[in-house]
Amino acid sequence: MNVMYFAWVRERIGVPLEEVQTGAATVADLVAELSAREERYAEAFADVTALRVALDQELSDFDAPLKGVREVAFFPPMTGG
Amino acid sequence: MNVMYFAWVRERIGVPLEEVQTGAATVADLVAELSAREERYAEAFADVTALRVALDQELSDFDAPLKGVREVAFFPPMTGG
Amino acid sequence: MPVRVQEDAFDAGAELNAFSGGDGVGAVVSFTGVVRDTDGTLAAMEIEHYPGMTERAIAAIVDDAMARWNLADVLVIHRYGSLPAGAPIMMVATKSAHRADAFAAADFVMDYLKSRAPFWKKETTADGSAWVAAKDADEDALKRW
Amino acid sequence: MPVRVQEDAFDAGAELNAFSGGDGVGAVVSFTGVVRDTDGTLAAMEIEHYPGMTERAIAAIVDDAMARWNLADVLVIHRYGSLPAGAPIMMVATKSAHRADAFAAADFVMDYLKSRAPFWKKETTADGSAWVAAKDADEDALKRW
Repeated sequence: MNVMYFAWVRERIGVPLEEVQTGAATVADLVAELSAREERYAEAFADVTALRVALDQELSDFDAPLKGVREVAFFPPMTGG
Repeated sequence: MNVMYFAWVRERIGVPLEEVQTGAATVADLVAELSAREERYAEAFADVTALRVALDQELSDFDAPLKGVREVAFFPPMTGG
Repeated sequence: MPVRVQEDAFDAGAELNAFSGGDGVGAVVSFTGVVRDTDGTLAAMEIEHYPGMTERAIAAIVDDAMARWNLADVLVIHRYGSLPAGAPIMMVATKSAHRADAFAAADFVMDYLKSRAPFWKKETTADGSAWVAAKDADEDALKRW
Repeated sequence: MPVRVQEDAFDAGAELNAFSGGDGVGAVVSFTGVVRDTDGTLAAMEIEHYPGMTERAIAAIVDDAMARWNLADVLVIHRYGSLPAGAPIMMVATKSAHRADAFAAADFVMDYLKSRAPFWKKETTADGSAWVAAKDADEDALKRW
């Protein structure tokens, strides 16, 4: 699946978008898997309460299942307007 | 004092402005005096709850004293905006 | 705090742009009131006002808004005379560091202009002319503040 | 329901005028958000967004507003990229037969754009760059609706 990062999450992880091969069942599982992989992920995901997640461009939450999802995005709370 | 009329009050009384010589103590007294004078005033002032009054360009009420007042205006509720 | 009571038409967009600048301003809210032709029969709207009192009443409303909210400025333009359907009648604009102040102040100024500034509207249709009646809802709206 | 997400600047006054007409419209409300330079030190603001999700999120907010209030139309323009202090960031406009609907809907759309449309602001000053933190008050504002 495609995983996207925005704002300071993108800066910490160092890429805006990457393709990730994973069997993670939920968003939280994906976060744990990435955090175990490299320190830059562990840092970015250290406090998930400071993060938001979108699945296929709809706001979702960290308990949500990933089955059938093609695009996951992680970002801080939005500051539009 | 100068007495002014606006909107349908002006139309019923037939003039926008007139100088009135009166000893009326209050707005209500002035209304009674004018209404006794001619039918067109009596008609315009038939229901004072449908009217507003301004004394020297400030909204006031029918109990207000006229002492020192130079300009009295009668009109229906405002419909600006 | 520019306040203009005028017979001439005005350009709401140009007024908005001219009003919008300023240090520390982050939010600009505008309201434009337009002559509404609900069922396609309105021939004209005539607006009467009380020169002198109009300007005093609007200035008092604007002063009240400036005291209640943190505003950089308030603009009020209100026309009188004969206006065709679709013409802008009036506009209010507010600017502030923060959007909540700009919104609340514009809403407040509009509520007070409706019921406390001495304007009266008369509508002319094919059936004749009639003064627009004040709505109880407009008077009730003042209780929000 | 025009929605534009663009890098280019826009002319808020011209947009307001182009949006304002229409049968039965009596009230037009606009909000313009401007890059605010509180203490004269802001060099630039950078706005990042999530192409695709941005348009979907704004369309959902506008649809919600159209369902809640009696509106003739809603306009949303939001910029991304690098913006200087004083530049318009975004605007929302609503039009309706009645002012209460136009005001409430513009206020609602702004509240939701702040917290539910995927934009992120980064401010650059002489001291460096920092992402603007979301405010609890912005999230709390959604509970009003």
